[in-house]
Amino acid sequence: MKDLFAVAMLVGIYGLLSASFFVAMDAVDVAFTEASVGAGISTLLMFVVITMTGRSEDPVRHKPLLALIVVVITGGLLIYGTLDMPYFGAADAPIHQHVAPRYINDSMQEVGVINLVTSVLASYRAFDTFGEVVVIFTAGIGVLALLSVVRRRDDDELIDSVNDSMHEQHLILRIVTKMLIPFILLFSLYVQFHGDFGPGGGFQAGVIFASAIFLYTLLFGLSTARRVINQSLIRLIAAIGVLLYGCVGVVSLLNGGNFLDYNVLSSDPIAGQHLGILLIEWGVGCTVASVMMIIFFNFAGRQEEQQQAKEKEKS
Amino acid sequence: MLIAATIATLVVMILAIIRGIVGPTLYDRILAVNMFGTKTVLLLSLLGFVMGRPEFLDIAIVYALINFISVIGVLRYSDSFQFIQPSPESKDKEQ
Amino acid sequence: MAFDIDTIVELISAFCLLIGSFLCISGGVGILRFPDFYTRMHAVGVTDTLAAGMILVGLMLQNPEALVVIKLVMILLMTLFINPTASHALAKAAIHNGLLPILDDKEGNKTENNYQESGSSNC
Amino acid sequence: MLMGLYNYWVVVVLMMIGFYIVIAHGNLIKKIVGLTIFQTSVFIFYISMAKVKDGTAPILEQGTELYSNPLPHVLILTAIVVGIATTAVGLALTVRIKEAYGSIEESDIQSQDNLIQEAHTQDAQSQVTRSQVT
Repeated sequence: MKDLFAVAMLVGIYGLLSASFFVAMDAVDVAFTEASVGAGISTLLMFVVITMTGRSEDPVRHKPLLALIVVVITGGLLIYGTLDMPYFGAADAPIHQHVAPRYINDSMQEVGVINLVTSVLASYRAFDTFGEVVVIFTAGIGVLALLSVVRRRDDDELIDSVNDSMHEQHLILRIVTKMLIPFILLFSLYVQFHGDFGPGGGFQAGVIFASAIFLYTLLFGLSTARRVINQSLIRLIAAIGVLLYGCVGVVSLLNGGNFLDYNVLSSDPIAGQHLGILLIEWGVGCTVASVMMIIFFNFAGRQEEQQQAKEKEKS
Repeated sequence: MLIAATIATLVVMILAIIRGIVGPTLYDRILAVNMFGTKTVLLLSLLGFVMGRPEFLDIAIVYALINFISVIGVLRYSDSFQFIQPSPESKDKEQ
Repeated sequence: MAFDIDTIVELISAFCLLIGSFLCISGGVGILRFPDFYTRMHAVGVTDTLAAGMILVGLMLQNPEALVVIKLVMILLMTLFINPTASHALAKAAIHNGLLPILDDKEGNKTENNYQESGSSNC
Repeated sequence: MLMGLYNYWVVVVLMMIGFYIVIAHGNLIKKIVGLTIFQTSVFIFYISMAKVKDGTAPILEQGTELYSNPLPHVLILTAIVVGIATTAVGLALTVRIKEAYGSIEESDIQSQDNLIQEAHTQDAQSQVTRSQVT
């Protein structure tokens, strides 16, 4: 397929499809994340990039035959390797023998959260999650370093006039969006706090929150969105999220436990666990939401800058 | 009945994918993606009931929202949604 | 014939699901078989909303739990809002970009991306 | 007997499709798409391993005994968000490459690089000869 737009759209369909697969495989939390990330944000980013880099692809392939041979050989070896694997859905597979029974049987007494994914994510393996959050934060910084542009002061009057003309053109879309955005924000908070009882948690809530802001940006223009959301503020929030996560660990260290051991946060271990999970979910949510916003704003800002430069060249 | 509806939704999803791959114009593809998204929402709600744990409808809600956002995103970035700036002369006239 | 309320609700639910599935399939056939973008869009836009509504109502009747019904109502409201809006945006973008419908044996010229000057009109 | 392994084969096929795209396509965006497909195949691998037959989602409920394994879900949940963050970095690099080279085709970039390198070596050689002269 030569048209990269079509490719990006099929990637969106692929994301939706794999998320439905995850639901069928009982992985509701994963499906939640994949739904908001794979179908929404990654396609959106791809579209922004394609508008900058051109829509068509050079049809020339590099040594397609050699690549095909390599791929077929690797695939054959991998399939040969799978012959020893446990059968699909087998309950006695090695993966289900080691730590999983402990998580499933003892989580209720030790953590007191009915969603096992949340309890493993935020309590048993909180250290891993800390690492992931730092990676996300670093990626945000990387995008910032690569793409941030020095902006002139926005001309308020120009923004207003563009806004008015936009309003006339997209009246219906704008009004529907205005009704939807508060709902999306509320829903993301619900996902954030309902993570203990159902699918949800900081990662998903952050992504949903950010996608509400994306919707606003798409329909009301980048400059307006920048006026609403302070850029340095979201950078600060991204850092504060990571800091909050780390601080919970340090506080539990100072209270005499291990790093990120929530039992010591409160006199009652279960209450301590709940407090710890609540705090670090907040940290994760803040970081993910603001990093996604930083990424999107920088991409869109680049794109707008290039478009303006092109228009200037034309005129 | 639930299973029949699930199968119907799956069939329609396959049809939508075919249109998405064949679709001669960009808009056909967007239409296919949009339809696919709606059908995924339905499929997820149905799957929840088929598997007997219908409390996972949150995912379907997210889908409905994300679907809308991605359609708007495609339209916005496929040159069809330009932010038209009124030329300075027209502004002067208004004043 | 003792029709208690449960059987009737069950029947109505099955009926709704059946209609919904039928509409789904017809929309799917429509998107594949119709000749040009606007007819396809009409097939999808009309059937999608009604089919989704029917299936969701059918599901609502299946489960009396309050939270589930509320979530289903939310999904239903959102489909009712979002689907027509997305179709509207799509159709508008297509017509602005000069994608003409095929009319009465005359081949419409299917040109893309010649959207330059028609932008200021608001319809 | 072998039918019990089909989930792995789906994963392998998807993985190889992604791999082929990464090798054979010169366009950088296509390569990123290929990487995304590769990544998703790994996700599917983990999630399908976590599934227990007749099990249900790992959210505790009265009356159910058999749950899927929550550990792979946790790993993949974070991996998806990390994946989008790294993809964003990759796309950002693509944008910068486009600005620097005016193209995102691998062959174009390579030939431009070669030209620059040749110019450099010529420069260096001329400097060497100059220093020898002086």
